[in-house]
Amino acid sequence: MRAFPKLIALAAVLAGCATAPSPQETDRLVQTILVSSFREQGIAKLDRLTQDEAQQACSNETPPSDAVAKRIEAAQLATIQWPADGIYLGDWREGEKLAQNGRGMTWSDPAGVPGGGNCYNCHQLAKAEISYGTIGPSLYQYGKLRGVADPAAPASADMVKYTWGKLWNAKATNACSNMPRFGHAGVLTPAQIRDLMALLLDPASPVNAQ
Amino acid sequence: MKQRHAAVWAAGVLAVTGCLASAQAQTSTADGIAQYRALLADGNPAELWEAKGELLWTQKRGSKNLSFETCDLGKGAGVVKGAFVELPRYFADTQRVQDLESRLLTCMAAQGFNAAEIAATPFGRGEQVNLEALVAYVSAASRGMKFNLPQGRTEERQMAEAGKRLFYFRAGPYDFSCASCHGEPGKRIRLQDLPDLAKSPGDGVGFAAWPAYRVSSGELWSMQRRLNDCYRQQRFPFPGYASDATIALGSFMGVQARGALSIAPAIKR
Amino acid sequence: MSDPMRIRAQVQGSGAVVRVLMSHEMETGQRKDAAGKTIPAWHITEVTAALNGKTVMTAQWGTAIAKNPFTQFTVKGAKAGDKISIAWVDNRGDSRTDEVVVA
Amino acid sequence: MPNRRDMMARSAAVAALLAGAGVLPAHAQSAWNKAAFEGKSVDEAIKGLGIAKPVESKDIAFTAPDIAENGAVVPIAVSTTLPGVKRIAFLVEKNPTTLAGVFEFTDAVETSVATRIKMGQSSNVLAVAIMGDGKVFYAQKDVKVTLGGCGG
Repeated sequence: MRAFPKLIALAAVLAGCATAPSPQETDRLVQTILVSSFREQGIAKLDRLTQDEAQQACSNETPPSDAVAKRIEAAQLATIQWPADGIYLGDWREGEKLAQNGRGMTWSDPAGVPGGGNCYNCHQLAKAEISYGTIGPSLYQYGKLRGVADPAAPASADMVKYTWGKLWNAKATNACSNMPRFGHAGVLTPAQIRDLMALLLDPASPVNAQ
Repeated sequence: MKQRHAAVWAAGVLAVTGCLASAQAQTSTADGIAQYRALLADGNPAELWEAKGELLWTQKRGSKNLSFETCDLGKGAGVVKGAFVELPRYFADTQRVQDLESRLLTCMAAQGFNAAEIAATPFGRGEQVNLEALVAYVSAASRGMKFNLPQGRTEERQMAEAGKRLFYFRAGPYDFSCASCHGEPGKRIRLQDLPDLAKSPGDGVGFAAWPAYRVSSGELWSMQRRLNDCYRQQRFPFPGYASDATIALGSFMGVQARGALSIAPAIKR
Repeated sequence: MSDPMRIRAQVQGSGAVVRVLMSHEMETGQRKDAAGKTIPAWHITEVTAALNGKTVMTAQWGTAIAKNPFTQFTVKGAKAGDKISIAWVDNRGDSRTDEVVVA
Repeated sequence: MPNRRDMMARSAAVAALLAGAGVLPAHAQSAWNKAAFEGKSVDEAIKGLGIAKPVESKDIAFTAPDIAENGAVVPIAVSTTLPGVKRIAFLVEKNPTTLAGVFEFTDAVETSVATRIKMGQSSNVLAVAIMGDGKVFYAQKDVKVTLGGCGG
C-alpha cells in the first residue's frame, strides 16, 4: 500500500515523457514497417496483410469493448454457410486425419492442395493421441458430454448446428477467438468440415469412445 | 520395474475415475518429455557452430580482407562478450536499430560482401551458413548474462513499441498474430511449451533461449530464422531477412526479457 | 571439407570420459528433395577412438545415427595430458581426424 | 552405382590414410558390414552380424527416453557389468533398416557408450551385447515418438 503513491508518480513521469512515441506515430511507423518488411512468396501474397474488421478489432493487448465484440459476432454469424443438402456429418476417420494434419496455406505449400485442420495443435481429441496442444479446450468426449447420442435425432439439431458454426466461423460466437475461421476463410472445404463434424459428434468416433 | 508398477497403478485409477487418470497420463507425458530433454542437454551440437563462428570472427575475409575484429556490435570494435544481451540497439553509423543478424550483415558489408545478396540467400546456404555460425559464437559469449536492452533513445523505444503492435497484429487466412500462441502462460502446441512473450518468460526461456540448435532440422537457428518460420506458420507473407518487422519484434521481446538469463545457443526440438 | 569435431576428455575417477560431437549430415537415403528426387545416403560408416595413438574403441554406423552425431564413452586409466584422437570415415570416402588432450 | 573395384580402391585409400595417421589398427580395416546394415528386421540384422540369437539379460543397463519429442534425435545409453563383452549393437525394430550402429570395445575402455539415433516411428529399441565366447544378450526399451510443433 505504501508503495502506491510512488507507482503513480512513476506512471506520471512515463506518461509525460516527451520522447515517448504517440499512438499515431507508432501507427505510421508500423504501416511503414509492414510495407518495407514483407514480400509475397508462393501462395502467400501481400493482400494477407490487409486486415478485415474482426482482425483489426482483435489486434491489441486488450480485447475490444463488449459492444464492438457483439457487432463483430453478429457480422461473422451472417457469413456462415449452412450445408445446402442438410448433411452435417461425414466420415470421422477422414476427420481424424485432418485433425492430425497441420499443413496448408503457408508460403511453402503448393497452390490448390487442400490443407489440414491443425486441430491437435491446440486441442485434445482422441485419447490415443498424447501429443496435443492446450491453446483451445479439450474436445475429448465432445459429443458425449453434450448429450449427442444420435447426431441425426432432432434433439441433437442445436448442438450439431452450433458445432458447424464454430468450425465455419469461430468468431461468430467469440469475436477474438484464437481459432481460424475454417469455412469462412476457405481453409477447409465443406466436405472436410463434415468429416471434422463426424470426428466430434459421431458416437463411433474415438473422440467419444470411453 | 518402477515404471511397470506405475502403469498398473494408473490403469487401476483409470477404472475408478477417468478424470484423475487423464491428469495422471498428462503428467507422465510431461515427465517423459522432460526426461528426453534432460538426456539431450549434455552435448549440444550448437557447439559445432560456436567453434566455427569463433574461427570466422578472426579470419580475414571478403574483398577488403578484413576480420570481424573491427566490427562494433555495440560494445566497441571487436568486443563480443556482453554484446548479444544488449541487442537490438541503435547504431549511429547506420542510423538504425539493429539486431545481431542485421549488425553482422553491416560488418560483412564492411568486409566487402554484398549484404543484400546474403540477406536474400535462403537459410542454410552460402554465406547464410557462416552467419548462423557467427550468431552462435556471439550469443554464446553472453551465456549466463542478463538481457539488458538499451532503451535510452527515441528510436529504440519506437522500435520496441512498433514490435508490440506487430506482436498483436492479426492477419492472414488463419487470423493469427504472435499473441495467438505466445500471449498466455502455460499453453502448448502439441507437446511443445509456448513461452508467454507478452511478459518476461524468465531465465533461459523464450527470447533468452534463441539462437538454438533445432533437433528437427539438425541446424542452428538464429532469431531471424525462428521468426521467419513463425510467420510462415502464421500463414503471413515472407518477412525479409533482417527487415524492420523482425528487428521490431526482437526489440519488443528483448525489452520484455529484461533481467532474464541467456542460455543461448540452446537446444530445441 | 568437413568441419572439426568437438572433443572433450575429462578425468573422472580412474579414467577419462570422452564426449564427441561430429559435424555430419548423416543423410538416410530415404528422403526426397523438393523436386521429388531421392537424396542419396551420406553417412559416417566407421569411427575409431585412440588413446596416445593406440586404438581403444571402434564403431560401425548406419544411416540411423542422428545428424551431427554425439558419442560418449569412458577410457580406463587415461590421465590428464594423455591424447585422445577420434577419426571417422564416411560412405563417400571423406574422413576426418581430430585430437584433444585429456583435462 | 559405384562398382565394386571403385569401392575397394576407395576404402583401401582411406585405410592407408588412417594407418598413416596411426589411428587405424589392422582389425578395423575390415569393410563396413553392409549385410548387417541392410537388414530390414531384427532377424536379418542378427544374421548379418553373424551372431547367435540374443537372450534377454538384466545385467545390461539400457537408457532411452519413454517419449521422444522428435524422432530425428533419440538419446540412448548402455552399460553392462557382463564380463567379456566385445561389441554392443543398437537395433530399432520399426526403422526401415534395423541396425543403427555397432560399437567394438577393447579392454582399454569401459563397456558403456551413449549415442543418439533416428527413429522413423514409435518402436522397440534393442541393445545387443556380443561376448567374446559367442554368447549374445540384449536389453530392450519401448520408445514412443511423438509428432511435434505445428506439423506444417
